Parts: sequence; structure tokens; C-alpha cells
Amino acid sequence: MTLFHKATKIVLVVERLIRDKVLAIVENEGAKGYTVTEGVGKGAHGLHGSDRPGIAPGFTIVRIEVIVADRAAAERITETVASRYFKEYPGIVYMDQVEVLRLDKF
Amino acid sequence: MTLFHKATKIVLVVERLIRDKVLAIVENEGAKGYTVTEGVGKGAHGLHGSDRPGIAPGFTIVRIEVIVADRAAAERITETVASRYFKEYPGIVYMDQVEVLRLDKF
Amino acid sequence: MTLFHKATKIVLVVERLIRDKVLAIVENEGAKGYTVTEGVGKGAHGLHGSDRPGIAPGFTIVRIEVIVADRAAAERITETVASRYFKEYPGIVYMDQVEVLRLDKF
Amino acid sequence: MDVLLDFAATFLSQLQKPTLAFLIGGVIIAALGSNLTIPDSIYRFIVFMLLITIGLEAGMEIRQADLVSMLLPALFAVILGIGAVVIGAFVLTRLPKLKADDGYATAGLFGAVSASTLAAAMVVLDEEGIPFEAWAPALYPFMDLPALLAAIILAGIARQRRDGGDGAKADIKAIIIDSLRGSAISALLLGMALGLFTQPGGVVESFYDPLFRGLLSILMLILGMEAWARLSELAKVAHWYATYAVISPLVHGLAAFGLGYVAHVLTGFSPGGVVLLAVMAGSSSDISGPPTLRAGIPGANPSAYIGASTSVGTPVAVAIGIPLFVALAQLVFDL
Amino acid sequence: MDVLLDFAATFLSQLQKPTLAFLIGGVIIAALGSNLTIPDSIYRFIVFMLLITIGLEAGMEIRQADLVSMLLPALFAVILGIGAVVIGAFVLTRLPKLKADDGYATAGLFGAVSASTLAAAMVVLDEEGIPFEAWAPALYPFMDLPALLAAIILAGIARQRRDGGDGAKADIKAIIIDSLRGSAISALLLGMALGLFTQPGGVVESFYDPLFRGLLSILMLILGMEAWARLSELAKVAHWYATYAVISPLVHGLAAFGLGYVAHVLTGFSPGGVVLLAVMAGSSSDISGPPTLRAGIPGANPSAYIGASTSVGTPVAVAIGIPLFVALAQLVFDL
Amino acid sequence: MDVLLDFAATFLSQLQKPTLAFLIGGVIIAALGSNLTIPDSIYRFIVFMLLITIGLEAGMEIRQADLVSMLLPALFAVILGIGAVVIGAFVLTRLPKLKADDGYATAGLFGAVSASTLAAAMVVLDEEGIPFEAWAPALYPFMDLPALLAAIILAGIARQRRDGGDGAKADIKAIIIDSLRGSAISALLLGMALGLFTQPGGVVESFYDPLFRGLLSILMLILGMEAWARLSELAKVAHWYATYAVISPLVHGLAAFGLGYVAHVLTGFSPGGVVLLAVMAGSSSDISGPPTLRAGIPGANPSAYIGASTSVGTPVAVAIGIPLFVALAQLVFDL
Ligand SMILES: Nc1ncnc2c1ncn2[C@@H]1O[C@H](COP(=O)(O)O)[C@@H](O)[C@H]1O
Ligand SMILES: Nc1ncnc2c1ncn2[C@@H]1O[C@H](COP(=O)(O)O)[C@@H](O)[C@H]1O
Ligand SMILES: Nc1ncnc2c1ncn2[C@@H]1O[C@H](COP(=O)(O)O)[C@@H](O)[C@H]1O
Ligand code: NA
Ligand code: NA
Ligand code: NA
Repeated sequence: MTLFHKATKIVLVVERLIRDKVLAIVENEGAKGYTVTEGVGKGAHGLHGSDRPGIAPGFTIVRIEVIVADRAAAERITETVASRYFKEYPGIVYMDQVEVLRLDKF
Repeated sequence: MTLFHKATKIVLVVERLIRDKVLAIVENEGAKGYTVTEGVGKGAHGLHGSDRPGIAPGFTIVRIEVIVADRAAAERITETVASRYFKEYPGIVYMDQVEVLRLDKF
Repeated sequence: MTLFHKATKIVLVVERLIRDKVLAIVENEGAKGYTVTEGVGKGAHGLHGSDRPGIAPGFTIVRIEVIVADRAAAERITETVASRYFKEYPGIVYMDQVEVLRLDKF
Repeated sequence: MDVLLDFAATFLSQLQKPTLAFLIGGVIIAALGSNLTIPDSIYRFIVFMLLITIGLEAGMEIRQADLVSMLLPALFAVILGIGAVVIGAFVLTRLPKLKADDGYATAGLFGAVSASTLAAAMVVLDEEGIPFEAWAPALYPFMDLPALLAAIILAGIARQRRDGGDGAKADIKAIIIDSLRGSAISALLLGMALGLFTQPGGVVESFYDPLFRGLLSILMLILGMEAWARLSELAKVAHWYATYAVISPLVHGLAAFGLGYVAHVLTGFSPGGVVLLAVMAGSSSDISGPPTLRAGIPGANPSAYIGASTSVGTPVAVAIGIPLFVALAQLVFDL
Repeated sequence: MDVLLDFAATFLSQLQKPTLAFLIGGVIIAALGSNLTIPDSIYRFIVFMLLITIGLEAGMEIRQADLVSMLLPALFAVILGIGAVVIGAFVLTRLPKLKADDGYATAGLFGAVSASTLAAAMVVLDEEGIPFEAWAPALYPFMDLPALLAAIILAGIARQRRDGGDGAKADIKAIIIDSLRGSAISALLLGMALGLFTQPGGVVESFYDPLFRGLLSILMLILGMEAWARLSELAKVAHWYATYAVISPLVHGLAAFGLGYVAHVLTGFSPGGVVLLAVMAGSSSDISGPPTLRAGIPGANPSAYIGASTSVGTPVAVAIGIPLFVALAQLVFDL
Repeated sequence: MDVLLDFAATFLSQLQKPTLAFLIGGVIIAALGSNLTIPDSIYRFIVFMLLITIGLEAGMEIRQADLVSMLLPALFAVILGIGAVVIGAFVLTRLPKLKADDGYATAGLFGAVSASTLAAAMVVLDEEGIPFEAWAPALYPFMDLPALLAAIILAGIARQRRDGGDGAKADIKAIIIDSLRGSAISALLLGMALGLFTQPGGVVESFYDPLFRGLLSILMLILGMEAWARLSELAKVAHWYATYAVISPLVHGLAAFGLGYVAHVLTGFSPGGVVLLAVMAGSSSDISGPPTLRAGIPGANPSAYIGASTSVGTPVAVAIGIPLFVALAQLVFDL
């Protein structure tokens, strides 16, 4: 078990439109990587994306998953994105504890 | 740290065919939102979806992620979906504890 | 609450190119199923995948989610994949504790 | 004997024709493990293009056609669809170690119609210079829907017998509506409506028609690759399905040819129309059927019925059925 | 009276034409709950094909055209784009229970231009044999961009008034660049550049032109389905939007027809060109507009403005606007 | 001198031709930051259409061709493919601060063949009225495969030298099979088989041929956008790659032109065929190569070799290589 190290996982769900801006924050606040999957969603701002064509792709949802070793960095990312975008733009964020191999990668 | 609140994350993996019915349950049982990503999978019911064309899209897998502040609601959603669909239809569900900002959104 | 059982979730993020080899390990080490979503990502090996056409699809990222009841199996999967692929190929892995219904499915 | 010779001749010449050639080509490269794939969105678009084109031409023709002459073939189409399912279900549910639900679903698929097989037959008839009523392909839904319905209803009744509970009765209307809403059927019906009530002649001639054969050749390639890819799945299920998937297309087709001949005698149904009726009956649904059955017979294992239809049914229907029925027509109607 | 009769005639004949027929067909099957969908990648490719073709032809023509004759129509296009937004914003932001940002965004979309409506009008003019300068469609960006800009700037100023803070001023340049970079506009401009500076004549004749009508018919089908699908969203927002979405296309179109007529008298702008100017003004942006506005007026609710444009604006512009302006042209220029 | 003048002339006229114009157009709009993207599924479908069409025509021609005349060009193709890699690897692995694996992979890509560059050359030859054997494009795999193989094997041997362990030896067969299974090669081979053994003439004439130029123009646009988009990645890697990517296409092409000339003298290989051989040698793989190398030389960094090939190699091959070799042919064979 000495193999595994605690790390913090952050999940950000935002409109694709602001994906790159959010990813920039993620990298600036010290994350070494991220994984992005596309999807559709629903929330306070209504339905996002659909199977039908014709919706500006910028409105579909991206799920950004970031793992950082340093809890403080995780909170910085979370709070920066939230304060900068979540007043005007749709989106949510949550954090979770996970176990990783090779702590140096995170 | 007072910023972050405990919440429950539910992940439902079901056939796209029944996506909308499952999402209806999710909303009825009190979730304020959800995020859906598409994928392929394998389980007791064999392979689901593939890169090859021609498979009825309804058979691919959707991963539904729901975050609720109220643990009881989470259990209601989980149990309702499981009891109504998991006898006949493929699918799994699991829950996890996460930390969120802005508890009112969940 | 007696309904829910502890289980271990493994998430493997690897290049699509080696997806099938990784999934083979997952199944051999005793997982009863898996869910795969596609995406793009960034890490030590640079950017993976993009919206632009023309990139060999094999280079995009797949996120493999596996839930196993047996923690030992989880560690076997994690360590086998890491030792066999993560020297040469891009990728990360992490584990997390989750609660499931129907333990027999995992 | 003659039939066999004619068939042999037609078959060999068909092997050379793009339609069949691309299908076989697809099987072969898939068997050789090629990584070639046609994107799913292209596949779905091709299917849409073929079906709306069939619909548009049917619709434009129906305007002139006297509807009476359609009634008998339509009636026969319904009978063939339901008949095939009832018999198929009877057989499959009595065979050793077959799950009842799988049997009903498989019978349903083979009673239903494959749009791509139908399109292939239309091209072959064109090439052979055998004329048919442009409304003949529009018989598709008259056979497809009743077949799927019959399968779902039979399965529902059986389920009730087994574990009682509230039956499928209630949902019949829902099922009908659902299958009419399926992408394949609605593309066909949309095309028919547009052909019937509007003047799409120009765009059909300049766009939809010229692309038909080419798109079909690509679709055949895809179906060939799919056929091989799903063999493995099929192998996992009882071999009875493979047997059924080889025999039933020919049996259904010949029965349909017979009824079509009756319609020919009674109402002058064209030889080409007879062939198309036989091809429809001999085909097994590959697009519209599976989702409808998945929803209607959730207990059934898709690998079983889709595998049987895609891996065996369609190749048999295209590669053996079409040449056989064409040769038969040439013999019977001495064309 | 005459206009109405002419219009009625043209309208009925239009209903029969593929363009409008496919649009209505799309609305109907969507209303019937059909599961038919055209893959998104196909939709995006079709839009690209239409826009680059329009651009290529405009570019090839501009070579011969004397640019002076373009100046006045271009100027009018700018005026119409901005004017429509200013008036629309004035009205919508004063109506009861409308969010200001939603009002600005909606006014912006209706001031902007729909490439698909424009393409539809081009086909109708061809069918009616009404000639137009091939560069006329290239007026698109001259109306589209200023309209979107005006909306974003007005919203920015209003926001500043409300909650002070640093305004949108700074980003105007960024916004212009962004909208020029939008996929729709850049496909059009790319086509124009290629047509202007290179010799694409061959490939245009053999590939782009022949596919134009067919692809447009599919696009109309998609727009029809979309229109219905988004009605529900629209229903959720204030009904004023629906009202505005019905009236403004006709008002904008008629105003543009008037200015176009002036250009006709002063610089011999062709009757067909006048119609296209009216159609552009009467159309509401469905492709390029929404993302630009989403970024420029984040406070606005996309369901409101997209719904109004896609569900009401475009259908009205295509089904009523085009026939109306064509009939008007036939009357005014007695063609 | 003459060559330069001829080249200058041909080059300028080429700039006007759609093929090159769309490529440059793509680079420019990407450089201007346009958001235009062609959906990936469309891109993959276009590549499939071009390759199967090339294959179909080659296959139909090979029937008549006397195979003997193919042997020498085929042999030269193999030699050129392997030779280019051996020399490239020798150079690149000796240059300062280059990772060995990256060097082998890059040499492999530049030894291999780009289907799109080949298709572009075919269209140019048509336009210039320079005839070539329809089987000439079928030399593609004879150069492509050996090149990729050579690179992987050399890298394997080098790795063994470095860190010992069991070498790549074992997998050579696997690698050959894998690359034959690649989507590009198998589309080409499928087309050839269909052309050789069946009668696809009708559908080729009515569907595949007419779409060829148009689809190619779109592919060129995509390649142009890609070229720019990947420059940034390339910038991150050692500049030697850029230098190599500019020089080697011309060196490889000229060497191939020489060998082609020999085949012309000895076995009457057509001037157009000589140009195509030169273009293949001068091109660098953009579709089939990268995945094969990724699997075969996992240690290499894709950004390095893909960047060099897509951003520099292909543009140089299309924009400079093709006009150069055509001008050269016109000079040498005084056409
Ligand atoms: N409770 C939730 N659970 C999971 N995803 C959510 C939830 N609420 C919102 N989302 C996601 O975040 C996006 C924006 O949320 P909102 O800002 O509430 O509209 C939605 O489209 C969903 O994809
Ligand atoms: N152990 C597992 N871990 C992750 N996903 C699973 C697991 N088992 C099943 N799934 C997902 O749930 C879908 C249906 O599962 P099943 O009902 O077991 O066929 C599969 O296609 C997978 O996508
Ligand atoms: N810190 C991280 N958080 C989330 N995903 C990551 C992280 N690091 C790497 N990844 C994912 O793993 C892939 C390969 O990582 P790497 O081997 O670091 O290039 C990346 O493309 C990402 O999709
Ligand atoms: Na049938
Ligand atoms: Na407008
Ligand atoms: Na080469």
C-alpha cells in the first residue's frame, strides 16, 4: 500500500465555450495535466447540448477532470474558476480524494 | 475550508435507450441537475456499443453523473432506478462522497 | 444503508491506441465490467487529441472506469497496467472508494 | 434444373456487379482484420439518403398510380410479415436451449424488412432492365411494422403466461407509434409525402438519384464489414439461430414470390414488383428493427437477434436471395 | 391587393418547391415525434458547402463586377444591420418582464443574417428566373457583423450603466475579429478569396454547384426539425419574443426592399439583388450569431434568442418572407 | 535555367489551380485564426473516397496492363522507400540533440507516401494533359510499407543496442500485417481488388470519379489548416526537423525522378508515371504512417514526426514538389 498516495481530484463541468479559458486557469494554478470529455447536461441554466444538430457546439458541456497532489492547488483552481466564471456562466465544480501511483505526475 | 460542503455523487451507467426515463427519475427525486457523457462498455450483458457503424445507437452506454446535497435523495434515485430497470436492462450505479462549492446548486 | 457495499473504483486514462490491451488486463485481473468514454487531455506527454481532423484517432485519450468489489484486484489491475505501459506510453491511473448496490456485479 | 442454371448464371453475373461485390469486399477485408471503418455519421446519412430517395420516387409515382392495384400487394405484404413471425416464433421457441424472448425477437427481425437489401434489389432490377412500379418499394412499412408488432405482442403474451403480471397489451398503440417514428420508416414516409404533395422532381433528378448507386455501394461495404464483425457475437449464441438465418430468408422470399405471382395474375403486379416483394420478405431488418425490439422485448439478448440478422440473414438475402428471385422471375415471366 | 394575390400565387407555388417543402416536412415529422436526425457532422459540412459555394461564385463574379456598384448596397446592408438592432433593442428592452440582456441578444440575432435563408432565396430566384449579381450574397457580412457588434456594444453600455465597472469598450476589436473568425463567415470569405484570386471554375462547376440544391434541401429539412424542437424552449420565455420574431422579419425585409429599390434606381442594383437584400434583412442568424452573442452578452439566456430565431424567425423568413419579397419584386419591377 | 523558368511558370499556374489554392487557403485562414473546422468524420470519409477511387481505377486498368511493365517501377518504389529511410535515419540520428527514436520515426514518415499528395498530383497531371498508367498510383504501398518497416526495424535494432533486451525482430511479421490493415492501405487495396475482379465501371463513372476533384479540394483545405495548426507543435521540437522536412522531399523526389527515367528508358514507363513516382517519394505520410509508427516506435514523440510531416513536408511536396516534377517532366520528355 505504500505504493499509493493521496491526491485531490477536481471535476469542473462548464460550457465548451469557456473550456480553454478554464483550462488556462487549471494550468496556471499548477496542475500538471487534465482530461476532458464532452457531454450534455442540465442545471439551473437549463438544458445544455443535445443530439440534434444545429446547436452552436460552444454550448455543449465539457467535463474537466484534474488531479493534483497538492490540496491547496486544488482549492485555488476551484475557487478561481468559480469566482471568475460561475456568476455569469453555467457550470459546477466538485472535489474528491483519490489515490494515485507516481505522485510526481500530479 | 468552510467554503466546501459535503455532497453525494451518483453515477448511473445505462443504455442510451432508457436515458431519458432514467433522467426523469433523477429529476423527480429532487436532483437539480445532471451531466451525461456517452461511451461504450462491457458487463454482464456483454459488449455495449463500438466504433463500428450500424449498431443501433440506442445500445451505446451513457454515464449519468448526478450530485445532490441530500444523501436521502441520492439513495432514493439509486434505488428507484435500480428497482425499476436493473432487473431487465443493463446498467450499474454507484455513489461517492464529494465536496462542492455553492451547496444551494445541488 | 445495509443496501450499499464498499467497492473500489479504478480510473485509467490512456491513449486509445492501447485501449484494447489495457482492457484485456482489466478483464484478466478479474473485473466483471468496465465503462469507456473518449476525450482529449494534456499531461507530461503534451496534448492528446483535438477537435481538428487529421490526427490519428489512436492518439486521443480514453477514460476507462472499472469498479471491483475486491481491493486486491483493483491494485493488481492498477499495478499491472502501470508497470507494463506507463514507462513508454502516456497515461495515468487513480483509485477511489465508492458504494455500490448489488455487490455481486463487481 | 433450369432455375439452377439460370440462377448460377445470374449469380455469377451478380458477383461482378458493384452491389454484391462491395458486400463481399466488406466481408473479406473485415475477415482480414482491416482497420478500415466508415464513420457512423456517414453510415446514418447514407441510410437516410437511400430511404428518402426511395420514398420520393414512390411518392412521385403514386400520384399517377391507381391505388387499387396497390391494395392486394399491400395486403400480401402484411400477411407475409405477420406470417413469417408467427411461424418463426413457433419454430424458434420450440428448439432446444433457446431463450423464448430471443426466439420472438429473432423471428421479428426476419419477418421485418431491410432497407439496404431492398435498395440493392432495386439497383439490380434496373441493371437487369426488369421494370417495377416505383411504389413497390413503398410496401416496405406494410411488411416491416406488422412483423415487429407481431413479435412484440407474441413475446408479451408469452411473458404474461410465464410470470403473469400486467401484459404488453396496453402498449400496442405506443409500439406502433414508436416504430412509425423510427428514423428509417420516417425518412421513407417523409420522402413519400414530399413526392406525393410537392414537386421535388428537379432536386431528385439532380441530386438524390445520381447519388443512389454510389451511396448504396458504400452501404454494402459497411454491411459486409458488419456482417463479419458480428459473426463472433453470433458464434456465442445457439447455432440454431445461424441455421434459421440461412433458411428462413429463402423460405420467406419464395412464399412472397408465390403471393406476388398471384397479385401479378389478379391485378397485373409487375414482375419487378414480385421480385421486390420476395426480396423484402427474404430480408431481415438491420436498421429500424433492433431498437424497436430492444424496447419491446427487453428480455431478449440483442447479440442473438442482431447477430443472426446482420451476420447471416442480410448476406444470404443479398448474395443468394436477390439473384435467386431475379432468375426465378426471368424464368417464370420469361423475361 | 395585387401584391396579396401575387403573393398568394407565389406562396402556393413555393409550397410545392423543394426548398420550402423540405422545411415544412421537417417541422411536420418533428411535430409527429419522429426520431429521424441528421448527424451533426453532416449538418456542419452542409453549411460549409453552401457558404463556400456562395463565396466562390461571388468571388469569381466580383472579378468582372465594377466595385462602385457594390458600394451603395454594401452601405445599405450596414445601415440595415445596425438599424434593425437599434430599433429592436429599443423595443425589446422596454417591453414588460423582459431581461435587458435577452432583449439585446435577440435584437442582434434578428439584425444579423441567416446563411441558410439566403441560400434558399438564391435557389428560388434561380427557379423564378430572376437574375441577381453573383456578388449580392457577399453583402452578407456587411449586414451580419455590424448587427452582432451593435447588439454586443449596446448591451455592454447598458451593463456599465447598471453595475458600472469596466465596460465592453476594450473588446470591440476582439469581438470584430472573433466574428470574422466564425466558421460561417470564414467559409464565405475563404470562398470569395479563392474565387477572386484563383481559377476554381472547374471544380465549382463539377462539384460545388451541382450539390448546392440537394444539400440545401437537406439543410431545410434540418432547420424544420430544429424549429419544432426548439418551440418548447421558446414557450418557456416571454411571449413578446415570439411576437417580435413574427413581425420583425417582415418589417426588416420591407425596409431593406425599399433601400434596395433606391440602389436599383441610383446604381442599377438588380431586382434579384433587391430581393436578396430584403431576404438577408428579414432573416435571423442561426449559425454564426449565437456563439458570438453567447461570448459577447454572457448574461443573456440562449434559449430565449436562439429559440426565437430558430423556431419562429427562420421559418417566417423562409416561408413568408421569401415568397413575399419575390412577389413584390415581380410587381414592382414587373418581371 | 530553363528548368527554373518552366518551374516558375508551372508554379504560378499551379497556384491558380484549385488543388494548390485550397491548400494555401487552408493555411491562410488557419493563420488568421479562423474557427472553421471540417468534421473529423467527413475528413475520414473523404480520405476513404479518394483512396478507394484510386484503387478502383488502378484495378480496372491492371486487367489490361502487362504486369511485366509494372515490375521495374515497383522494385524502384521499394528501393526508394527503404533508401530514403536509411539515409534519413543516418542523418537525423547523428544530428546534435535529436532523440534517436524521433529520428527513426521522422525518417520513416518521409520515406513513406502521402495519399493526398498523390491524389493532388494525379489531378494536376490530368489538368496538364500528361498521361500516366492508371496502375502507377498503385505503386503507393510498394514504397509506403517498406519505408515504415525499415524505420521500425532500425529503431528496434538501435533500442536493442542501447538497452539490450529482446528486440523488435519477433514482430516484423506483425508490423507488416498491421500496416496492410491500416485504413488507408486497405481502402486502396480493396478498391484495386474490386476493380480487378468485378465490374464497378458504372458506379465509378457515375459516382466515384465525379466526386474526386471536389473532395480533393476539401481535403487540401483541411491539410492546409492542419499544416498551420501543427506548426506550433513543431516549433517546440528541434529545428533540424524543419530543415530536414524542407530538403528531403525534393531530394527524394529528384532521386525518384531519376529512377523513374531509367524505367522510362528500359520499359517505357510513362512520363506521367515518372512524375507520380517522384511525387510519392517526395511526399511524407500523413494518414497511414503515424499510427503504425506510434505502435512500432513508442519511444518517439508524435509531435516531432507528425509536425514535421504535416506542417512542412506535405506543403513543400504539394506546393513545390508537384510543380517542380511536372516542369521537369515537360522539359525532359519535352511535352
Ligand atoms: N447537480 C448536478 N449534478 C451533476 N451535474 C450538474 C449538476 N448541476 C449542474 N450540472 C452540470 O453543470 C452544467 C451547468 O450547470 P448550471 O450552471 O446549473 O446550468 C449543467 O449543464 C450540468 O452539465
Ligand atoms: N464493473 C464495472 N465497472 C465499470 N462499469 C461497469 C461495470 N459493470 C458494468 N459496467 C457498465 O455498465 C454497463 C451495463 O452493465 P451490465 O448490466 O453488467 O451489462 C456496461 O456496459 C458497462 O458500461
Ligand atoms: N494531473 C492530471 N489530471 C487529469 N488527467 C491527467 C493528468 N495528467 C495526465 N492526465 C491524462 O493522462 C493523459 C496522459 O498523461 P501523460 O502521460 O502525463 O501525458 C493526458 O493526456 C491526460 O488526459
Ligand atoms: Na423479412
Ligand atoms: Na436580419
Ligand atoms: Na516519401
